[in-house]
Amino acid sequence: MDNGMNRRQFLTAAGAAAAGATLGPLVPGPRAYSAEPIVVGFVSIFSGRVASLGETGYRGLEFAIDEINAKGGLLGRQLKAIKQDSAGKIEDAVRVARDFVTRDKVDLLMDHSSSREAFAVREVSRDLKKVTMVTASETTELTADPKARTPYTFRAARQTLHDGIVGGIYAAGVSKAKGMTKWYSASPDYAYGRASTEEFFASLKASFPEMQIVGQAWPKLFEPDYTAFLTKMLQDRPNACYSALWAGDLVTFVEQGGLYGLFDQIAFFGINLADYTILKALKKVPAGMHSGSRYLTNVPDTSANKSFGERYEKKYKELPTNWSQECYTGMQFLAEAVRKAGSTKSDDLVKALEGLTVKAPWGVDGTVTLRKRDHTIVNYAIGWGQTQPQAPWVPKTSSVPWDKILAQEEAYLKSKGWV
Amino acid sequence: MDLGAFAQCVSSTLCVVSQLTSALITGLILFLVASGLSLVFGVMGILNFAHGSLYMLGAYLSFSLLRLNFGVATVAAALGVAVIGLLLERVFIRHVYRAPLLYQLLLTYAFILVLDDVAKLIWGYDFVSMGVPDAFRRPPIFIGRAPVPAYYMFIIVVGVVVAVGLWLLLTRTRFGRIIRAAADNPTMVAALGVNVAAVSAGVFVLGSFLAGLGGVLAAPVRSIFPGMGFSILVESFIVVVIGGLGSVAGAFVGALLIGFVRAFGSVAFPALEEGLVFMLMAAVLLTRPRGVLGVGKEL
Amino acid sequence: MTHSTALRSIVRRTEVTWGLVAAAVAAVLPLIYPSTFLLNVGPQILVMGVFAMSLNLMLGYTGMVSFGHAAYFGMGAYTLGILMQKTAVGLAASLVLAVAGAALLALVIGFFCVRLGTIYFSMLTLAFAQIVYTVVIRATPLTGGDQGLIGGIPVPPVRLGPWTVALRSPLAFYELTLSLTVAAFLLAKVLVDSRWGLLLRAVRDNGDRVEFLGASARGLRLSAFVAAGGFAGLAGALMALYVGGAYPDFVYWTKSAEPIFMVLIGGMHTLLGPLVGAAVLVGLTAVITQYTSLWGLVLGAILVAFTLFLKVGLLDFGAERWRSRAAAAPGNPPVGGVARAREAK
Amino acid sequence: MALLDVRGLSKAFGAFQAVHHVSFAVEAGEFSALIGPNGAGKTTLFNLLTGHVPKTAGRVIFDGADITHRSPHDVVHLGIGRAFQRANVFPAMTVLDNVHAAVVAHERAHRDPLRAARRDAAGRARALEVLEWVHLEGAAELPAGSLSHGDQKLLDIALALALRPKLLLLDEPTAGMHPEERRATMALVKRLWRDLGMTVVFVEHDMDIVFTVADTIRVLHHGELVAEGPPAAISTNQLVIEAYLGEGVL
Repeated sequence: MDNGMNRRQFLTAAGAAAAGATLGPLVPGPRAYSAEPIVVGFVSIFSGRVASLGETGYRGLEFAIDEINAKGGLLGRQLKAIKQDSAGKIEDAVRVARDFVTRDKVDLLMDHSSSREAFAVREVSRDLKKVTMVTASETTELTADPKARTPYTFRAARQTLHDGIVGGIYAAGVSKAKGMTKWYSASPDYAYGRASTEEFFASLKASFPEMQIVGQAWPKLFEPDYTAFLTKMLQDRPNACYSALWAGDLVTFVEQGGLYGLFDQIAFFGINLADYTILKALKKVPAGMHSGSRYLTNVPDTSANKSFGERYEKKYKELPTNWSQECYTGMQFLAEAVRKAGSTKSDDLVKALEGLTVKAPWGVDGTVTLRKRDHTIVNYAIGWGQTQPQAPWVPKTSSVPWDKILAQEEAYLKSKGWV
Repeated sequence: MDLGAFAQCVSSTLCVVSQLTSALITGLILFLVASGLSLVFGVMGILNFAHGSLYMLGAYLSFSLLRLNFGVATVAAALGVAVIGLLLERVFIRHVYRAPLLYQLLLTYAFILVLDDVAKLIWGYDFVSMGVPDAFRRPPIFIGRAPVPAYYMFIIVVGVVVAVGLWLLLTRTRFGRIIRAAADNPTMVAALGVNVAAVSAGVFVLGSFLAGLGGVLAAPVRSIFPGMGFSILVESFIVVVIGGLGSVAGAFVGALLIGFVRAFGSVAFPALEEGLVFMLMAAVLLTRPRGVLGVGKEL
Repeated sequence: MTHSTALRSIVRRTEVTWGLVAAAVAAVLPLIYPSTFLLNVGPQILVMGVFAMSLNLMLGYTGMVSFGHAAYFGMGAYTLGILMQKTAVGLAASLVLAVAGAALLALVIGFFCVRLGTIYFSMLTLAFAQIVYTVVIRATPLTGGDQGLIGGIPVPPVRLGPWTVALRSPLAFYELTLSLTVAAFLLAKVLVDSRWGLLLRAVRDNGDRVEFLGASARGLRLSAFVAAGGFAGLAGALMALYVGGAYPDFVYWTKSAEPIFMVLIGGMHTLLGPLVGAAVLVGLTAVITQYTSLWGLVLGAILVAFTLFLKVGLLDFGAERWRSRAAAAPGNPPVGGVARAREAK
Repeated sequence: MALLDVRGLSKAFGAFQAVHHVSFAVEAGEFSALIGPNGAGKTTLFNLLTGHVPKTAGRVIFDGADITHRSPHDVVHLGIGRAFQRANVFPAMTVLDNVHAAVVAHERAHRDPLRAARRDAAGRARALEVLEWVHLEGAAELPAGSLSHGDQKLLDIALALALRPKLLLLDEPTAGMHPEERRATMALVKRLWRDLGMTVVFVEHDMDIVFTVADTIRVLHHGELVAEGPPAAISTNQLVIEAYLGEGVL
């Protein structure tokens, strides 16, 4: 990957010059000439603590691209993805995004980095006017806060607010049934952990006003030892505990909590529990825990979703993670937009993407939509249910119709002054 | 600031006992790692950034040796890390004894980068969880009304035994006396005909064994992933500074102090906990630079 | 004149010419040959170069090893970010205030740190930097908490004679960063070559003796700490412009470690050394990560080889290579002094 | 009028009386020796005079001004220069830079960080002149660390001379030299004392040198001033002989 003028740029430039010089505006630019692939630049973290974010996410993108190329690619051109590790450093994520756009002349950017880098990469998308599909950052502000929005950025990753709303309504149902009024929380002490907990409890309170928060633990992100928080929670004797811990931290918490027999006395609601990497890592998945579905082949319980899981597992010898399917879904949006716009120019793509609905295994009725107002995904399947110690781990899940989710979302955004 | 909760906790024996045990657990694991760091710095004057990676390797090795029974796996894994420590010392670190401090840091920082990627290659990029061995999968033991999981009692017992063992080694044995002398004045010890190179290797191996043991004890209850040694490295530095540079007794006091601040701090100042530890470190440095016990190296 | 000292004084006297030649080439290059490497990686190298150079004012010139230099880098980034996002203060004023804010923070923290020596000084700078990190994360209304200052930094176009320049464009930002780096380098060069700089080097060699010459070693150390903090603030402000925001990562201790390694690789006896070290470290990472995510293994191996074989900074010509064996310093034959005194009895 | 007037000076490290109620006066122009067995408190006395070690009791008047509680920097600026038992120089800097640093510190020129060192013609000329006094001008561009032990001692003295001291305190200027070099160094110091019209107090163990060059001798023993006077009186003083030969030998 040398820099500066490479073969690809030469061809495009030559094609454009030839078209411009001889045939004038009649011929639609270089599109007809160039058999160059459409390139997607994938920005993420492939090393260190959250390496699985980049690794499993890239597989989801690769899986989608192979499917599309098998059916003749887009506009007669093959799709290609390139990736580079930002090593979790913000200035590196910005540099990688800039390199992709200016050096490798990518047509599309997929920003699969953690929330801080996502905000930084978005500035690159704004400056260099390149359509960017965010597929990892779940922070509500990324799209809900009008002052922070950028025209060329879209989000195919789930949003903590939607998960919180469904989780709150589900937990209200369970709490009413079992009279669980005393609630506790143990979430990581950073933006995602605090937002997810606040949104879950707001929704729970709306549906079950009798609930009250008896205590909250805020371990630091990547806390190795939860004993101090666990013993404190045991003393406050809550009925139920919500947690937004994820990946390794959630496994450590469940493992250490199990030693204290915590989950026999307290109902546990882990929003990030139902993800195959975690279920695989936990030696013995405790039965009866309540979990929101990150990605499960039975949420939604459709043949399209089941076949997606099976085909992915056949190719990569492991089930997809939530990150893989978010990248897969993100690519569906980009592909459909290119087909609809008939070009890869940013402004055409933005018009095509706004309000776009595509077929995707993650869709509640088999389709998902990119809302025009805030460029974020809606109508994706969110299910809550109880765990069992063996596959399919969360057999039965219940969800909430999207019109109810959207109504409650509107109320919450108004309370935040974002609408 | 949640002083109400703090007052309420201190008044109830249940809260005090359980916070005390959790302080002991975090403190003792931290002591194992920090004592190794302090010993290596005290005797050899080497600030070993890669000490956290040795803790990580201890966890990974015990995860791989899971098939053997837990006791054998524990010792084997810790010895494995000791051997790795010997290799690092004999092949690389021995060349930087007289290098300026910063070149030692650069070398050991490079070890972190290499060892984290090696762990990623061998055990995969994703976190793995070992789970508590079946021997300890039983209801927690109750002290007063406070539940203390069986495995944590095991950690406390092993931690205390190792601490006492280390203290006896340093004060009662010839090797211990040579180590303490070398810590004070390596040139004089060399003049007395002691093979300082062998002592340094021995100390580094002992330090690595301790870090490995810390990793082994922590493995069953913490998720294991490449780079897990990073956070305990910073905490070990704090412990070594608070306890007194180069002093193992200081490391014991410093580790338990951090354990208490973590346990009771999370009750009293839930939001400040991260900064709290560093404020304690700054306070010790400004008032008693040679550590709480005042036994740190005079520099 | 022994071979090594001759070399070192040549490098030290000519580093300005070398620096300006390199800067001139770097300034013209992207105009004639559009290399994206220069426009994208260039600013990152320059920013980290100024940051490493600022640390070297303490490390190489005054013998102070700070483990918490990122506190002032971050202070510069947040000062510029907050000013330009939430107030009408312009770019130039924000840059100046960023430097001033960082220098002020360095004065407050430095006042405590310079009272301690060697390893205790290093540990105290680390402790204070982490306290600043905790404050940044907790002061959400001002700093955006652990999410950072989001929403981008509005940089209005600047009128430069006939042209209006949009500073956000890669080329304009590259040239701005380059010119500020050259300015910082020249100012730092004046400082280290000044009489004040001479006494800094005396403090590095033997702080006690300086006390006996009637100058306060602690006062000199504090002044070096504040100057280094100011330059670090400039680097932080430029980084904020580069990423379009300020983030807690800029104050975390890993960001304090980076300039230390850049100074070690580039060389600590000149001001150009840290800039070369930044180019090597940032450049290498940018290239290696293009080919493998195991960049840690590759970069780590290179650093191990560097430490064990080169044993001295790239630009540290003639500097004493530390010997792995404690070879006794050779007995030096008397050169002048006493021998001559005997004749002149 | 005495240049230096020391009254009842004491220093106790816990119970140990390092310096006990020492009083003496140094006349301007003196070239006096301070002798006494090791551990008699000679170096501690010097540290007390320059204020680098806090005094337990006593007062020090220098050139008519009470400098008892003045900070070490001020004391040095008032005109007391010091050279050390172990050569205390700036090894990595050139010999010229060493002395130039002393000149800069003395003139408080470092307060202005913009004035270039290299172009400080006056300062460098002054430094070169001081180097010529100690015959080290030939080694001007050498790093101080590469000088021989004897030359480093001379550079140490040069650093003190650069401060234009009225009173020069030399702590064993000839320590670690062989006899031939010692005599030459002491002769050089005496010539400088004469040419520059200074007052010198030096600590010395070689009695041949002490009794040939010193015009006054003061003897410290167990932190107390046991004798003071011209060489002739001191050589026959019973207390001095006891101090050196150890009590109860006779």
